[in-house]
Amino acid sequence: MPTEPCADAPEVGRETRLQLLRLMLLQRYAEERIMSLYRQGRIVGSVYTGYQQEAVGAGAGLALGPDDVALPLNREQACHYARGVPVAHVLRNFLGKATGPTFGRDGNMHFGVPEHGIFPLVSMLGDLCPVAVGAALAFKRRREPRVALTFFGDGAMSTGDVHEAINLAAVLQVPVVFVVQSNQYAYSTPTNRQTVNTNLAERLRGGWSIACERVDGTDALAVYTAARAAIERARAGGGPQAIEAVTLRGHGHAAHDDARYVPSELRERFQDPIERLAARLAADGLAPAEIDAVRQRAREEVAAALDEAEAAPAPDPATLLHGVYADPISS
Amino acid sequence: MPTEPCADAPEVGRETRLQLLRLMLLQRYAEERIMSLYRQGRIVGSVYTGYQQEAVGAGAGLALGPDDVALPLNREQACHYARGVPVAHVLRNFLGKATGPTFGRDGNMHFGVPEHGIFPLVSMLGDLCPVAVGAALAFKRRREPRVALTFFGDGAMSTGDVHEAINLAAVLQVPVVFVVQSNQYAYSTPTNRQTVNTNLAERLRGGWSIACERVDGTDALAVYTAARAAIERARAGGGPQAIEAVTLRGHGHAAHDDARYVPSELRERFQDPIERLAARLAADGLAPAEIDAVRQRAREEVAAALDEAEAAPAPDPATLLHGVYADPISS
Amino acid sequence: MLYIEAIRAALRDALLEDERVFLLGEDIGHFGGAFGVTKGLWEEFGDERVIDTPICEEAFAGAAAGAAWMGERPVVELQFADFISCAFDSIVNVAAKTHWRSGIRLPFVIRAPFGGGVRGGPFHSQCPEGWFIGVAGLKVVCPGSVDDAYGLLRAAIEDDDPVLYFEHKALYRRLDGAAPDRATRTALGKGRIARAGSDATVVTYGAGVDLALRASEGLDVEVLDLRTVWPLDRTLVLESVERTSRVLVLQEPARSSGVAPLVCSLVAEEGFVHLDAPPSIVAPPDTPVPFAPELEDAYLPTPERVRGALEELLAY
Amino acid sequence: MLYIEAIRAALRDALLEDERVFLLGEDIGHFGGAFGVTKGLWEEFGDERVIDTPICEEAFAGAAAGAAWMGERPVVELQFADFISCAFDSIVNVAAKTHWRSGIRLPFVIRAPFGGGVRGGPFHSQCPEGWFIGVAGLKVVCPGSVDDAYGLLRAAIEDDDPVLYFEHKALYRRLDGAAPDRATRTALGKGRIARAGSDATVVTYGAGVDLALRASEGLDVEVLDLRTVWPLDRTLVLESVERTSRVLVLQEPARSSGVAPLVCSLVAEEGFVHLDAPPSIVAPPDTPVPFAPELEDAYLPTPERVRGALEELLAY
Ligand SMILES: Cc1ncc(C[n+]2csc(CCOP(=O)(O)OP(=O)(O)O)c2C)c(N)n1
Ligand SMILES: Cc1ncc(C[n+]2csc(CCOP(=O)(O)OP(=O)(O)O)c2C)c(N)n1
Ligand SMILES: [Mg+2]
Ligand SMILES: [Mg+2]
Repeated sequence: MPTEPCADAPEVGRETRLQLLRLMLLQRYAEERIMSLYRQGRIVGSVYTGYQQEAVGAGAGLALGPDDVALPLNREQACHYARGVPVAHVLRNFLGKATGPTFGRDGNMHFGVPEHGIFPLVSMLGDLCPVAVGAALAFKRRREPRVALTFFGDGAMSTGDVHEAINLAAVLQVPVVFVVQSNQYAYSTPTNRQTVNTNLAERLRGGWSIACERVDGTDALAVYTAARAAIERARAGGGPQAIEAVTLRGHGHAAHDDARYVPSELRERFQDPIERLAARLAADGLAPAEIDAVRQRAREEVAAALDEAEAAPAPDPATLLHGVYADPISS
Repeated sequence: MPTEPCADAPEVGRETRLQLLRLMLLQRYAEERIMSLYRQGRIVGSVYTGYQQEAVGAGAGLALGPDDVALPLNREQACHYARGVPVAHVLRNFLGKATGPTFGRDGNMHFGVPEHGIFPLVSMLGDLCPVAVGAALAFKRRREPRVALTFFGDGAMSTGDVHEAINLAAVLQVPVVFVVQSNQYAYSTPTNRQTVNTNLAERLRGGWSIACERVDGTDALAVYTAARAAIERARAGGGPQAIEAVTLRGHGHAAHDDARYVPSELRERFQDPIERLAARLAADGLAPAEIDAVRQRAREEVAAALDEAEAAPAPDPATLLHGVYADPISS
Repeated sequence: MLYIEAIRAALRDALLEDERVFLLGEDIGHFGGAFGVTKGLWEEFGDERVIDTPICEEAFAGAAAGAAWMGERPVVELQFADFISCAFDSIVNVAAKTHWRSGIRLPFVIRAPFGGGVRGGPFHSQCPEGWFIGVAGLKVVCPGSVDDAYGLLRAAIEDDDPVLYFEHKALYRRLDGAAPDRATRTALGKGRIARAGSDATVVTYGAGVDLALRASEGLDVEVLDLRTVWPLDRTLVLESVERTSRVLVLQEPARSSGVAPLVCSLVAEEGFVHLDAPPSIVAPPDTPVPFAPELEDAYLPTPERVRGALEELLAY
Repeated sequence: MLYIEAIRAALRDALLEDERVFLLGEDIGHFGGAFGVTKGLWEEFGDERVIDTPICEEAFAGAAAGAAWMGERPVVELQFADFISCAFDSIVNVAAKTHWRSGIRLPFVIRAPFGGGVRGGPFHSQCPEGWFIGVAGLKVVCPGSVDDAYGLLRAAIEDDDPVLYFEHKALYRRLDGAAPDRATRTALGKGRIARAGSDATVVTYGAGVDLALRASEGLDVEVLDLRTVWPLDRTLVLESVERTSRVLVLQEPARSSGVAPLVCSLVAEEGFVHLDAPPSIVAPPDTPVPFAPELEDAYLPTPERVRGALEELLAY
């Protein structure tokens, strides 16, 4: 099947389209490098990518305002880039560097970037949702026109934390946006073994009484448009909002998982979000060379970032006890 | 407003109606005695009643078959009676007696009766729901035509445990029945501060894709009929079922709470389930004297049970360590 | 002023002095909380400072962290400390680890009414502080006096780390004292000598302080009130044991849980040369907390049991 | 046979021999589990014996309790032991307390892959066993050998109490040994002398056993493998210390958590007169588990660190 361009979204200008493309490419290329470093043993532990889900983090991240805050997960590296996090900073974390966002204390996308309004991923699925609600509660109490946005997967929706958080948000009517990464699988478990109704937007509306639009998660313009609308509704006092972005996890759960359990028929139903946006830009009349230039610049940005990250110092074991407490107790 | 009889339910025979009346009366009279013992300081700690919610425990409990199991809470004393638990056994628990169901180790309705297929209440709201699902899973695995039935309140529905349990039950399609005690309050918190949509049956259908009938919880015949249908659907392989029984908590949350926060307009909307069933029986043609006789026998049963319970021995502190483990480790 | 009133006063003063402070919990608004701790605060401060929540301990503990991230200073009330098990995950993984792994401060407090003696049975009497001993990133305090009920809560709210504040239900109306000054702060991480003495050291906290003082009347025994049970005030304990050469740890959690194992291990490891007798522990047996008075009275430490153990220790 | 294979063999044999046994967890069916422990079992035993669940640790732990109530013997897999925090409430309140307060037996097992050395960082490396030390009604086991990986799991499944079975991720493919006999059972609550010796006692378990044996080569040091960390095999520890007069506790949880505080306090309280030196503890510092190799290697106990501490202890 030929690549189907993103549906046109006239309200999304060319600048934004190009920016979305760039954000997705940064994630794509950074993850390519990460995977190869992992295979070489230069990144240790395990590695999760958001391959072919890049539109979701990019679209939702870019729809946020500068004072909004985000709580992204592993699949949403592009959300970090949308918030202005340098690629090198992300890579420093994968590489366990002292000057990375966790000072080498955690790996992967398990980090926050306080200066960009990003809270660190906590692995326990669901744990970030209550945190997002609390941040939104702070905005509401202080009458600040700010929004907290977080993500959870089809799998995480089965956790108590997600339920409690959404219900709490709905009762308190706080400006929080939940983006559901509905990527057909939680690890090896297909969504229909995770929940009876795999239309999660329907579930969210029916069970928690929050607005939830279901969008094509491989269409960056659609995600961006829906996220923007949700964010602005939340900002305007409309209470919590949700979006279900339907995608397919392009890689296995983590680097070790070949995802053999994903049937090829299913794979065929999902297209690459980057190519879809590129096709849209081409249909818009952008010259192929211009698109190639965007790709090229992103590739160069990642390459330079990797050099920078690899040059960063390793953490000093003597610092291990630093920062366990913000106010250390002397004894 | 004069008492409105229970809606007629032709499929519920007179024996069953009388039995429902008896069960509700046992709870009512037992709780009256419990409250007065509490005020006298002869029951210690705190005391929760199911005043004016008796129809729910009675109706759901009586609808169970002998091999089914139940996991009732504080408000469903009548469910214990429906399962054949002697009133004296219940009272021995409130009185902290050695021969009570917890050997004096726990109070209130916080007890199980293994020989009657009843699991002990765990105070942490929601905790029993997963246990019920697991019991039902055992039945399904073994192809036994048995059902597990449990209860949760409008308040407990906000907990992660309830969400996780219902979703798990729905995915595994196990024979479990959830009875929602929708009694307008969780402690001092009205249901509309607990959740946006106070029609919990709608939420359960929309969010968790399980069948849920909403019934008048002051109508014992309606509860019984709905519970029976749900139980038999579950037994027949229809997967998890729910019922929302709409009532009003007649007393405060516990004995110390005067529930001043319940507006009198709300009180007026709910009638007494016992009087409603008595009115139905009267309308059916049962002589007042016969109804009085049921009341009288229940009162006597409770009085005799209290004598029996009070005569039971107090626990011996030397036994404190017994039974911490089923297989104790000798060391 | 009663212990419970000191807690309320601390909340009120913090609400008055600092806009960033707000309260979050079940039935704490118009109802004033299950134990009445927040009585009157909703009337005085309104819906945005005293916020009733649905029943979702994990979510509102996490929400407190989120608000703290945004610079607020929320104070969460658990209806009973027992329900801290429901918020356990968020406390040990979000609250405890965030600063260490990101530099983000999460200044919030979880208030948890704990302890037995109120005939609450296994689910309304627990002392869960032991679960958090050793959890890096958390601070755990247990006021054992009216002054500390106030001073520790004020200090906890002003602290930049997440603090678990365990308030003893049985002390609410048992301890009475002068109203603490508004400036009272009890430094986190610092215990105090509740009574100086030279023949032995009793290390305790919470309801144990009053109990130890009563049980040791007439003896020349030093009573330490840890105040903060995690991280431990190691110096206080070790210096006292160095002087007295004998130590008894008194706690309300069961023998093998709680604070006693850590304190004992600290004294054994670092104070060994000073010890003239084995460390002694007075604590309930390893069972859940029983309901019936006959059982609970046998379970909990009593002045007689503490006295007996002290006399044995002194006679060693 | 590898440690991981011994676990799989124990599951398989239990499934074969006892209809009541079934497995419950995330991705344990066709995928064979995050670490491949259950590989092949779904193919062999089918959907009703090897059951994939949604992501809901609290619910499936509770469901295991419910099935156990009905006479089944479920074995739950947590994907990582770290996620036990999500099931904490059900474990400490339902699993632990039910028999004591009702006489109902809840024979089920929670398997939890724990421990560091795999560059898992703070959320995929934790040793959470300490949270359950002292929780009356639970049993907690940590196999430190291929034989015990099999024998403890079989015994845990046959036991009438809820058992937490912590299997060390770093041992999965590191420990190799003869295939345990199908009749192998490791009694719960009983440790073993992994190597006899007379100059000091090392108390350890899990990955510590192999580490202690390596670190103490050439020394006349007794190494105890606790196997069951709760309830403790007090007799084994105390008898050994009585013989050796010196004790070192080696554990992977951070210093102030885990098992060491309890073991130390036990030795100090009851073995005091036999001690010729202060008890020594080798454990990581009180921080979360770090990710970067430079940090994790500094954090975890190593043979050198254990050796150093042992030599100090022997020289005391
Ligand atoms: C509470 C909890 N249980 C289990 C895990 C292990 N785990 C990590 S990711 C994952 C699957 C998540 O699926 P989903 O939420 O759909 O997100 P996706 O990976 O598809 O983006 C699992 C089971 C975890 N991190 N937290
Ligand atoms: C997890 C948890 N949080 C708080 C409590 C304290 N508590 C006991 S009952 C109750 C209200 C329950 O409301 P609901 O579920 O509607 O049941 P009802 O009392 O109305 O029957 C609360 C908050 C608890 N038992 N468990
Ligand atoms: Mg998914
Ligand atoms: Mg209610």
